[in-house]
Amino acid sequence: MGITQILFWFLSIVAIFSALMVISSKNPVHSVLWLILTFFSISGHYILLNAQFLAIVNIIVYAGAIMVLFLFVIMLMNLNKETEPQKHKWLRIAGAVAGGCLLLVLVAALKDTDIKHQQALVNTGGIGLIKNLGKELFTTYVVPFEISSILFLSAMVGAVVIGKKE
Amino acid sequence: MQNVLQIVYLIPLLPLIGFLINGLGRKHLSKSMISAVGCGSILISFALSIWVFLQVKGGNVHNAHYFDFISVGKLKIPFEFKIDQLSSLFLLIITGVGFLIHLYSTSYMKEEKNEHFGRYFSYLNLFIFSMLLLVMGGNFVVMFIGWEGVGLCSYLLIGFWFKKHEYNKAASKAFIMNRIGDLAFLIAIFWLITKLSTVSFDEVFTAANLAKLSTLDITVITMLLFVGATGKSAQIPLYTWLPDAMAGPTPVSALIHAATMVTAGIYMIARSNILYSLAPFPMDIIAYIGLATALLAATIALKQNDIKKVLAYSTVSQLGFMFLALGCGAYTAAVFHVMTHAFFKALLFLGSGSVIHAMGGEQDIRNMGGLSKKLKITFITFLIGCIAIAGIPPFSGFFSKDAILLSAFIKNPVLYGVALFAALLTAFYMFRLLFITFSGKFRGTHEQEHHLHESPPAMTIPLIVLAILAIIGGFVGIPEVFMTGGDKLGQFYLQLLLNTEHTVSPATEYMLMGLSTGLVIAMIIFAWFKFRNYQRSEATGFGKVLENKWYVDELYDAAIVKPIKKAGTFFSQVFDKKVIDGMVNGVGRLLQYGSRQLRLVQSGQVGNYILLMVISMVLIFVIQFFLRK
Amino acid sequence: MNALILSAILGVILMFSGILLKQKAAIRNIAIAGMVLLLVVNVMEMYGTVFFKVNTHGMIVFDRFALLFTTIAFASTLLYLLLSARDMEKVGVNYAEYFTLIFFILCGITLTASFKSLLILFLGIEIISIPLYILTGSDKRNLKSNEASLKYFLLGAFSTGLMLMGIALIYGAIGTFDTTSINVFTEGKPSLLLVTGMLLLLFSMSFKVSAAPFHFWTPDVYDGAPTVFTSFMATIVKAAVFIGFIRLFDEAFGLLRPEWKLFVAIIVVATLFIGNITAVFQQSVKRMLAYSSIAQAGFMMMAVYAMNTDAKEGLLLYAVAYSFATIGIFAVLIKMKDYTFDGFNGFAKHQPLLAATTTIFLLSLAGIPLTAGFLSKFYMLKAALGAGNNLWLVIFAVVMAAVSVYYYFRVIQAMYFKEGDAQSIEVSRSFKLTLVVLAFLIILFGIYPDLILAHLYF
Amino acid sequence: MPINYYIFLSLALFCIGIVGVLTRRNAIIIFMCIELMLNAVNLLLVAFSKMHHNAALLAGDATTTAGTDGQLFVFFIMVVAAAEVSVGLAIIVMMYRNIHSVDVNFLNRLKH
Repeated sequence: MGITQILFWFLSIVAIFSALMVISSKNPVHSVLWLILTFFSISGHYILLNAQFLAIVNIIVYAGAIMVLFLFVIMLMNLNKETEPQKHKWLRIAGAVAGGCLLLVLVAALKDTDIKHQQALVNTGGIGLIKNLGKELFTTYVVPFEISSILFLSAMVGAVVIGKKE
Repeated sequence: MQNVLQIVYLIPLLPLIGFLINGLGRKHLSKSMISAVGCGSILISFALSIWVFLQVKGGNVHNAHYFDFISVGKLKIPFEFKIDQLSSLFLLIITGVGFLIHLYSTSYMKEEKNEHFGRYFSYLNLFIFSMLLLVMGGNFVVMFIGWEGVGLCSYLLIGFWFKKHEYNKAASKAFIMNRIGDLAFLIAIFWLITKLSTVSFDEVFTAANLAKLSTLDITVITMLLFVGATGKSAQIPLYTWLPDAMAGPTPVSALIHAATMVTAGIYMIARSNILYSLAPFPMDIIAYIGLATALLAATIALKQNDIKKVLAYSTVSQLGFMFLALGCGAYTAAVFHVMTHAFFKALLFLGSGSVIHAMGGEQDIRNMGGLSKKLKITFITFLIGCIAIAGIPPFSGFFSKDAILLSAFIKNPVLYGVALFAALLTAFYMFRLLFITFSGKFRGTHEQEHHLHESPPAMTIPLIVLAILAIIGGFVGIPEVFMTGGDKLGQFYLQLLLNTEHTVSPATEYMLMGLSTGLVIAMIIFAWFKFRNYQRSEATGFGKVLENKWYVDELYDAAIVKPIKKAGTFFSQVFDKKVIDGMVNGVGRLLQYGSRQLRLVQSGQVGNYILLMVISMVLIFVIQFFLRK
Repeated sequence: MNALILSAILGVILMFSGILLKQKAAIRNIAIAGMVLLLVVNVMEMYGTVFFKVNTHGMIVFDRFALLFTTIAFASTLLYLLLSARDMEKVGVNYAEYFTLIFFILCGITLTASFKSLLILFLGIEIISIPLYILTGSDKRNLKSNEASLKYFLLGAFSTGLMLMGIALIYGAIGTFDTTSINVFTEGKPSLLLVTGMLLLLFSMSFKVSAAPFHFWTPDVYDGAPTVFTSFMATIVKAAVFIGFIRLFDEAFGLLRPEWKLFVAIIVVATLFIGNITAVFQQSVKRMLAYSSIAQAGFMMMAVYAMNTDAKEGLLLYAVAYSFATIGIFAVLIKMKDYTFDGFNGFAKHQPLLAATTTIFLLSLAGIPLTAGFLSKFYMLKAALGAGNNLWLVIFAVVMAAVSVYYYFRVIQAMYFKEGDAQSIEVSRSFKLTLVVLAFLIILFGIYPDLILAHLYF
Repeated sequence: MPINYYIFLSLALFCIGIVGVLTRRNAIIIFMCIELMLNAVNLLLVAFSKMHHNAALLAGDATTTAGTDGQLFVFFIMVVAAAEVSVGLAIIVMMYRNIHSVDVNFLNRLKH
C-alpha cells in the first residue's frame, strides 16, 4: 500500500466521519466546523487527484468564504446553543432509513458498471493545473463564464431586495 | 344554383354574429334592436337552410372544407362541413323551430331588464350556432365542438335566472351529466384516431376503413358513442338532468330540451349508422335502453303536477322511442320522429309557456283548470299538440310513432308490446295534463283568475305555425301501404341510412295501426272521464267519488292505474331521486372525499416533502434496477 | 443570441433605472419598451437577422424550436407586464429590481430553451431559480411569502443537488456534457451510470416543472408568493422548463426512451391525479390555480412521454394556451381582495367584461372546444396515442380533464350564478383592452393553431 | 485509484447530505447538508475527469486535455453555490427577523 492509497483512505474516512458529525452534532457551530473539515478533506482528495486549482478554490471559496458566511449568520442569530428541538423520533428514523435505502440502492446498482475497472489518475496529469483550466475557461467556456455573471448579478440584486430594510 | 352550397358557412356564421352583437351591445341596444338582431340572424339562416335543403333534395350534396384545424403527422383534422340529406333536414328543424322560439321569446322575456334580455338572446344565438356546428360538422371533432357548445349554452340558459339556488344546481347537474357523456364521446374519437387516424365521416365510413376495425373496436366505439348520446339525449342512466333543466325559461326548454339539443344523440347515431349496422350487440342495447327509458319516463310523467315536468318526462320518453327506433335499425323512423317531435313538443312547451305566462308564473296544474275559455288559441294549439303526440291519424305524431312501433314489431313483438304500452301511457298523461289544465273549473286564486289573458301575437303566432306543422308534418312519411310513394322521407334517405328492411304484410301493418289508434282513443276517453272535472284529491268529497265510480273505472283503477301510479311514484321518488341521483352525487362525493384526504399529504412540512420525494426516488430506482428485466 | 444578450443588458439597465429614476411609471415604461424590443429582436433572429455572432462552441444552438418558444415566452411576458406590471408596486419598494430579476429570468429561459450542453442547462435552470426564490420572498413582511420563499429555496437547492449528481454520473459514463453526443453513446446496452444519471435528471426536471411526486413545493410556493409573481412563475417559467425538459429527453436521452418511458408514464398519471383531485376541494382560487397548474403540468408531461413531432408542436401550443389563460386569470385575481371562491360571487354583475374574459380563460384551461386549451389538450392526447399502445393513458387523461371542469366551473358559477357583493375593483381601460386581446388570441389559436405552428417550419 | 472507490465515496457523502436534510430541523443546517451534497458531486466530477484523462492517455494521446470540462464544471458549480448561498442566507435571515426562529417545522402556514 503506497502513500497515495494511505492518504486516500485517510482522507475518505475523515470526510465521511466529519460529514456524519455535521448531521449529528447538536450545536450548529460544531456542524459548521465539521463541515469545514469535510471540505478540507475533499480538497485533500483534489490535491491527490492533482487538481490543484480546484483544491485551492475549494478552500478559498467554500471553507473560506461560504462557511464563514454560515458561521457568521449562526453567530448573528445566536444559535450556538442547543436550541434546535428534535424532530419526531419516527420522522428522523424514517429520514435516516430512506437516505440509507437510497445509498444502498445506488451502490447496489452502480457496483457493476462498465467503467468499474477504470482508474482515476492520481498524482500526475496536468489538466487540473491553472494554466490549462484558465485557457479552456477563457476560450471554449467563455460563454458560460459570461453567463454566470448574470447569475451573480441576480444573486446580488436578490440579496439587496431581500436584505435591505424597508 | 350551386352557389348556395358555397356559402353554407353563413348559416352558422349569422347566429354567431348575432351572438357577438347582442353579447357585446346588450347594455347599449334597445330591446327591439336586440330582438331584431336575434331573430333576424336566425331568419336569414333559416332562409338559407331552405335553399340548401332544396339543393340537397335536387341531389347536390356538398362537403365544404375550410382549413386544417389540426395537422399532426398523418392525421389531419380539417374544419369541414358536410351538407347532405341528414344535416340539411336538421338545419331546417333547428333554424325553423329556432326562429319561432326566438320570436316567441321576444314577447315572453320582455319583462326582463334590458341587459338580461340581451344576454338571453346572445346565449340563444350562441346555442343555435353550436347546434348548427354540431349537425353541419363534417367530422367527429367539429361535431364534438358543437356538442360541447350546446352543453355549455344549455348550462348558461338553465342557470339564466341564477338568483334561485336550485336553478344553479340544476345547471351544474345538467352540465356534469352531459360531461360524462361527452367524455365517452371523446374517448370514442380517440379510439377512432388510433385505429384509422381520421375522423372525417367520409373517410371513416368507407369500406376500406371499416374493414380495418375489428368487431371489438366497432363494439367499443359504438358503445362509447352511445354513452355520449345517452348524456345529451337524456337516456337511462343519464336522464335526470333533463327534468331538472326545466328551471330555465320556458322557450329555452322548448328549444334546447325538446326540439334540438336533446336530439343530438339521435343525430350522431344516425350519422354513424354504417358503424352501427356492423354492431348488432350495441344495437340491442340501444333498443332496450331506449324502450326502458320510454317506459320509465312515461310512468313518472303520470304523477307529475308541474306542467313543465310532465312535458320534460314526456320528452325523455319520446327520446326513448327514438332510440328504440335506432336500435331496431329504423334510422329513418328515428329521424322522422325527431322532426315531428320537434314540432309538437316545441308547440307543447311554448303552449305551456303561454299558460304559465297567463297564470303569472304558476306551474302547478292543480292550481289551474278551465283555462280553455280564456286562452282559446293556446288551448286549441295545445290540444293539437296532444293529439299529435298521442298519435292519432292524420296528425304528424301518428306517422312517425307508427313507423317506430312497426320497426319494433319487426325486431321483436315483445318490444312492440311494451312500446305500445308506453305509447298508451303517453296518450294518457298528455290528456291528463290537457284536461286538468284546460277543462273543469278554475282552481287558482282570484288574482290569477283576474290576470288570465291570451298571450300577445308574438307568442301565439309561433304556436299557430307549430300547430299547423304538427298537423301536416307527418305527411312526408306516409306509409307505403296507404299511398305508394307516400314515404317521401324514406326515399330521401334511401341512400344515406342503412335501414333494416321491412318484411311485414300490409294486413299486419293495418292491424297494428288500427290497434294502436283504437287503444289510444280509448285512453283519451278514459282520461277525459277521469280528469275533465279534476278536483284536488284532498277536496274530493264522497259524492264526487261516487259519481265517478264506474264499475269499469274502478276495476281499471285497481288493476292497472293504481299499480302504474305506484310504479310512477316509486320511479320518481325512489329510482329517480335515490338511485340515479345517488349515483351521480356519489361520484361527486367520492371525488370530494378523495380530494380532502389527498390534500392532507400536503402537510406544509419541508421535511415530509423531501422524505416523500426520496422515497419515490428509491422506489423508482428499485423498479429500474431490480424489478425490470 | 440576440435575446440572450439583450435581456441581460436590459436587466442591468433596469437595475440602474431604479437608482436614477424616481417615478415608477418611468421604470415600468422602460421595462415594457425593453420587452417589446426584446420580442422584436427575437423575431428578427427567427427570420435570420443575428446581431451578435458569438461562437458558443456548440453549447447553445438557437434553432427554430428554441426561437419560436422564446418568442412565445417573450410575448407572454409582454402581455403579463402590460396586465400586471402596475401591481408589482404593491409588493414592496424595490420596484425596479423586480423587473431586473424578471429580465434575468428571461435570460435563463432563453438558455433552457436552446442549450446543447448540460452545463448550459444547469446554468439556465439556476438563473431562473435564484431570482424566483427572491421574487417569492419579495413581500418581506408577509410571513406567508417568507415561508414560501424558504421552502422553495430549500427544496429547489435540494433538487439542484440531484440534478448535479445526475450530470456527474452522465459525465462519468461518457465523458462529455454535450447533449447530442450522449445520444450517440447510448447505442447498445446503456451504461448503468448513464441510466442512473438520467433518472436523477428526470427527478430534478420533474421537480422544476412540478410533476408528482416532486410537486410538493408548488401549492405552498404559488400560494405564498405575491400573486403577481405567482402568475409569472406558474406560466412562462414553467413552460420554459418544460421546453428544456423535452429538449433534454429528446436530444440527450432519445435513445434511452425504453428506460424512462414507464417512469414518465407513472409521473404523468400521478401528476394528473393529484393535481386534479386535490384541486377539487380547495377554497382559495389562488391555491386552486396552483393545483390546476400541477394538473396542466401532467398534460404537458405527456409531450415528454410521447416525444414525437406532434408532442413538440403540441407543447408549444400548450405553452401558449396555458400561459395566456393563466396570466389572464391571475391578472384579474391580483385585483381582487378576497381570493376565495366566494370572493367571485356576483362578479359578472359588477365587472361583466372581466367576468366574460375570465370565463374564456377558464374554459380554455378546462379544454372546452373552440379555445386554444382544447386544441392543445387534443394535440397532447394525439401525441401520446402516436407514441404507442397506450389508450389507457389517454382515457385516464380525458377523465381527469373532465374532473378539472368541476373546479374551473366553480369560478364561473360564482361569477355568474351567485349573488354576492363582489368586491369593487377598479381597472383601467387599457387593462380591459389587454384582457380582451388575450381572450381573443385564445379563441383565435383555438380555431387556427397554425398561426403559431406554421412558424416552426419553412 | 479505482474509480469505483470514488463513486462510492461521493455517493456516501451525497446520501449523508440527504439524510441530514431529512433529519434536521434547522434551516441553516439543512442548507449546509445541501452544500455537502454539492461537494460530493464535485468530488465525483473531478474523479471522473481524471478517469477520462487517464483513458485518453492510455489510448495513446500524450498531449490530451480530455477531462478538463469536468473540472471546469466543478468550477461552475462553485460559482452557482456561492450565488445560492448568498441568496439562501438572505432568505433565512429574513425569516429569522420575522419569526425569530430558523426551525423549518414552524413553516406551516401554507399547507393543504
